[in-house]
Amino acid sequence: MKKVKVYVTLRESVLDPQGSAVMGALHSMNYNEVTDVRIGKFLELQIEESDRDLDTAVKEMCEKLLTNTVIEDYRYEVEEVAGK
Amino acid sequence: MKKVKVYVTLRESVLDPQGSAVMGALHSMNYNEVTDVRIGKFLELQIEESDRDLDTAVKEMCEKLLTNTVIEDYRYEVEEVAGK
Amino acid sequence: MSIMLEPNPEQIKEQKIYAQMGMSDEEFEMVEKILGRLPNYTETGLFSVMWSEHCSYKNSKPVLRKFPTKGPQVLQGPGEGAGIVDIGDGQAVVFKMESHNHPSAIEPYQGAATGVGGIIRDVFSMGARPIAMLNSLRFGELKTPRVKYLFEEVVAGIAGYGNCIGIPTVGGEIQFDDCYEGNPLVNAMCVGLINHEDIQKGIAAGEGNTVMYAGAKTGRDGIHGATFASEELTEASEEKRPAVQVGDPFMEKLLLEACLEVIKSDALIGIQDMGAAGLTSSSAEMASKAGYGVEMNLDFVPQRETGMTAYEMMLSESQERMLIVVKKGREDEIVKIFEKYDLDCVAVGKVTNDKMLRLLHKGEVVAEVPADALAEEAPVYHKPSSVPAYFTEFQAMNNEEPAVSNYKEALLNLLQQPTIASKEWVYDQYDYQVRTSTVVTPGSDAAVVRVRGTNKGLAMTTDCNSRYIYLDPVVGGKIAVAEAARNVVCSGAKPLAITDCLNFGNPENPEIFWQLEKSADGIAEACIALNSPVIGGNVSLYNERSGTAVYPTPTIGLVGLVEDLAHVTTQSVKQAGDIVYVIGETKTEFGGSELQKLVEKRIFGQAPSIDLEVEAARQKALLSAIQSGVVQSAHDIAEGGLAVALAEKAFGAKALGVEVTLNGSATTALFSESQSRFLVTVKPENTAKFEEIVKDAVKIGAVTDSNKVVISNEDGTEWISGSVDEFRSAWKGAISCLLNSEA
Amino acid sequence: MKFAVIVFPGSNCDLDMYHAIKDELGEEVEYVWHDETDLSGFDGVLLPGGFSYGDYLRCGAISRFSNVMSEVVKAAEAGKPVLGVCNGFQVLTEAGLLPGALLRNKNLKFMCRTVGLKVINNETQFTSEYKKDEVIQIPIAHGEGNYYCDEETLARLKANNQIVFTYASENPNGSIEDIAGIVNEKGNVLGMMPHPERAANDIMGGSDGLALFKSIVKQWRESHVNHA
Ligand SMILES: Nc1ncnc2c1ncn2[C@@H]1O[C@H](COP(=O)(O)OP(=O)(O)O)[C@@H](O)[C@H]1O
Ligand SMILES: [Mg+2]
Repeated sequence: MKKVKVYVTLRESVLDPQGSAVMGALHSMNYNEVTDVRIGKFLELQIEESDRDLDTAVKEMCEKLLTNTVIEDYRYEVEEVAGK
Repeated sequence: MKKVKVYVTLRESVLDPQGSAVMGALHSMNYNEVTDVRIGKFLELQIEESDRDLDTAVKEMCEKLLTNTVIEDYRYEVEEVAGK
Repeated sequence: MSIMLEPNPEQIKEQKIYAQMGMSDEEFEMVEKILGRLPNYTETGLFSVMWSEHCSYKNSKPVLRKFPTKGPQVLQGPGEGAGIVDIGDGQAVVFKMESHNHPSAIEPYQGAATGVGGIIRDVFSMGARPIAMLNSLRFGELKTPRVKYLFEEVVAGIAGYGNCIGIPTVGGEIQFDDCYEGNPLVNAMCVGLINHEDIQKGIAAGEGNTVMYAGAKTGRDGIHGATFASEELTEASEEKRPAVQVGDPFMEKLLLEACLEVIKSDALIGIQDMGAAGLTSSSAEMASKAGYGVEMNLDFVPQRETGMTAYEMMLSESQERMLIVVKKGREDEIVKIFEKYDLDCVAVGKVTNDKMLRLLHKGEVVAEVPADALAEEAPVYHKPSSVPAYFTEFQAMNNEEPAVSNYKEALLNLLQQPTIASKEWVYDQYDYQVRTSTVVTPGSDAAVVRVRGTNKGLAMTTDCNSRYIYLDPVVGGKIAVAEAARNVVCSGAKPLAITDCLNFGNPENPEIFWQLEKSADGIAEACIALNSPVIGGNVSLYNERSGTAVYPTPTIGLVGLVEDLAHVTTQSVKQAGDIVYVIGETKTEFGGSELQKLVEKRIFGQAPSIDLEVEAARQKALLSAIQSGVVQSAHDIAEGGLAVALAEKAFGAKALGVEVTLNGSATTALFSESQSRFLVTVKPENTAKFEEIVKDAVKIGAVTDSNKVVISNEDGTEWISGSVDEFRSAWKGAISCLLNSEA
Repeated sequence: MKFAVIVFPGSNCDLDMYHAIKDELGEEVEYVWHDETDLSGFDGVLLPGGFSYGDYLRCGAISRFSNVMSEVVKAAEAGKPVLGVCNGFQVLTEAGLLPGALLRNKNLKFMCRTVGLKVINNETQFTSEYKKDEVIQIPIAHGEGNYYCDEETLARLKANNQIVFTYASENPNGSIEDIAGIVNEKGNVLGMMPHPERAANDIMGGSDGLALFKSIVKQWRESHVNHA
């Protein structure tokens, strides 16, 4: 059993209205030292052993479903987990 | 200059319909080896040096604004970044 | 950022770099002649976007000239952000429709969302308060995961933007057909209200006045979007993905409120949104319209990214931005208003009297071109047109009935066709009530939005049956307008004017150009007959994917005036005992019909015929019957014919049914798509008065409390009989059922 | 009685709330911009629906830091009626004036439709004009109205009779125990997802929501009878 952590971030040139709004809020709370905020997604997948190559499968999932490669980038990490 | 990465996840007791929907979609794409999906947020903050203690500040930001502790947990990592 | 060396003027010419920007050799020569020198990279960019079809209408101008655009009610015809029509009491309605097809094919959520955002800006940049949105959508059949994805995401994008900004999405239409599989159509329409004295124009007048930039910062998004919209989609289009912009409805809500405050200030000279071709089109058009020039220093443009070049800034299509011209010395008043909403508003230049668009960047003049040349002097092409072979073949065919053996089954089947089926799955996701003025919510013929503070309302709809237009563009064009007007009349309103969105394939193909030309003829004729001039619109060509064009789809958006809210009428039957009438005769007309598509699996033959004089007379009669208070419900007969329309009348009511008797051939009587027909119910005590007003209405039955739909012929044979619930559940569940079924 | 309608950047049902009070109820009402710092001149506070701060990060999360929110807290502490509808409800939970949180609808979609609401508690100052267990028709329009709280909180809500409205037939969003609206312990802060201000005039398809506002005014008049 593996735990795969996928980090999805907006491409650098893409507008991040959420991030800007949060930065505005942090500034109004006086955290002026914050100079940039970008907000993305964080997915945790539990994946059982299968015949498929894990990396290939995860990449496919990311590109077909989990991210929108028009505007997002992703990276992932694999962790071994104890489990059935 | 520091980059702080904040991972916000739904508490375990809270249902994650979005995660379930993504899992359903993965199954319909034949990735049956995926047994659980949870979806959270991933925030990247650029923070300049200031008089404030970084950990204290980040914890405060997380607890006051970035997460709602009724439904979410968080953890964060600090990275040094080159830059002014 | 990467420092890319821009090619110099000679390289641009030698290496034909202009061609990559979509400019032809002849066009480049014209630019050279206008400038009397070779253009630099930035200047080449300015011309290439402004002379793209999307901005210049170079291929469609000769066609657009066919449209009637005047009328005593018209305050502003085509030429500004949106058209304006008088509704009395010093008020006017402002509306326009625009396409966002290509962006939506590539990134459906953001493509649709930014389409909504763009058309809203067109309306509030006129000084109007947006009060309603509609949309007209076309997708492939809901069979493949890709089409389902496009459909779901487009709807989500429209909802996401419209709901957040707080403008109710009150109506629209959706058709599904294989021809849209690779190239969906997403047309959004916005309707606004304005007091006459607040009407604004996009002009940059008065030497020395200040040009200001308001709203979101400029990023590298959407560079060359207008050019992208003026090309066919290919596999390689996926590579152009960076051209897709991301919308920020929250920012737009603030911008909207700020602009509506700004227009009250007498310091304001002109205002225009930065839509397609962004800073370039807004500055060049505002200068050209006013007969002045504009000089801007790009160093002052708020930028989201570092190291942006003049070329990038001028061609960026970042959303939620406006260009404003303000009286010199009064900038602060304007800045204060934007500050209240936390928005940037900065001076970026001034109005000049030399009619030039001059750009400075980092201390240098980086572009200097005549504003008129950009905005007005794009070449106009008269494309060759030729009659397609299919048309000649179809015209020679006779009208025949598709073979139907079980009428009830056919009706159930038709009700489940996604084009006919309930669109509740869609509009359930739209906030159609915010602003608490939506008197008729989605699901009836036209939506009605009240005009607060008066007893009036506005009825609005979008319509276009592209199958008829494919079979016969002239007739189909007439039908599109007539159908829109019918919907508005059924709701109790008098049609005022239309906006249109001409979605076609590649105009360089003479057969496509023929479709464009002929459908414009049909639209123009109907506009005149129905007294609804064209006050604005949009052209979207090159809607093809891998060589297959969409059906010609000139979407019509029509707005009508409800003079008294007491006239508001909906399609559902109201009370048992009421008499059911049909207005208009039924002929054997199945070309392009839902039944033909269902039975024959393709469309062919002649489109249903239409006589515009008859149409106009009938609409007039029905409207006066409605206004005189004798009509309980009214519904036009459209896709699927009389049987479908009758079933639909029963769906909205609680525990009522309908029982009618028809004559002639069953298939024709039930399912023909003959035009200019209505189903109306009238209280028994009002029938005499009703028949006096609508002379050609024929009694066919009554509303019952049986909760059944029963259609028989004269000798008592039941053609169709079933419970309303049975028909309703087929109709209601069809779309979600298709979405959930496995591919 | 004089109401404040709080306007956050991105609020969009402020107009609806304003007109429901002014035109349908016939009481005094004013818009109050989010950076105002004084609500002392108002007898009741209304937090309207919409997408304050774009609903970015979490619905209501950013608004709660507005200047005016500390005044809203004061008003609540002073016992004035505070009503949060839709986004207003989300703001009230984020601000801690009401327990629990609102999650995304279980079907992940925004939903706009009219639903039946059951009046569970008609003894609040917001519901006295309804009958107990009466079913009223009120529109909803939200993407994140799925009310959540932990077991303990739920038990407390029940014990104190704080559940005011539940969805009568279908539960549109997956809310725990079909909860559509709750009050605070003191009973003067009500948060609800459905929009009573959209059901204040028959021309809009119904007026079942008007009694809620009438209840507020009635209570206020009764307790201010001496001032009149
Ligand atoms: N199909 C059409 N019918 C009538 N007018 C049109 C049509 N297409 C465009 N126009 C008019 O031409 C003008 C320029 O259109 P457009 O470039 O789409 O406006 P914008 O600059 O706001 O994007 C507008 O006033 C528009 O109403
Ligand atoms: Mg525009």
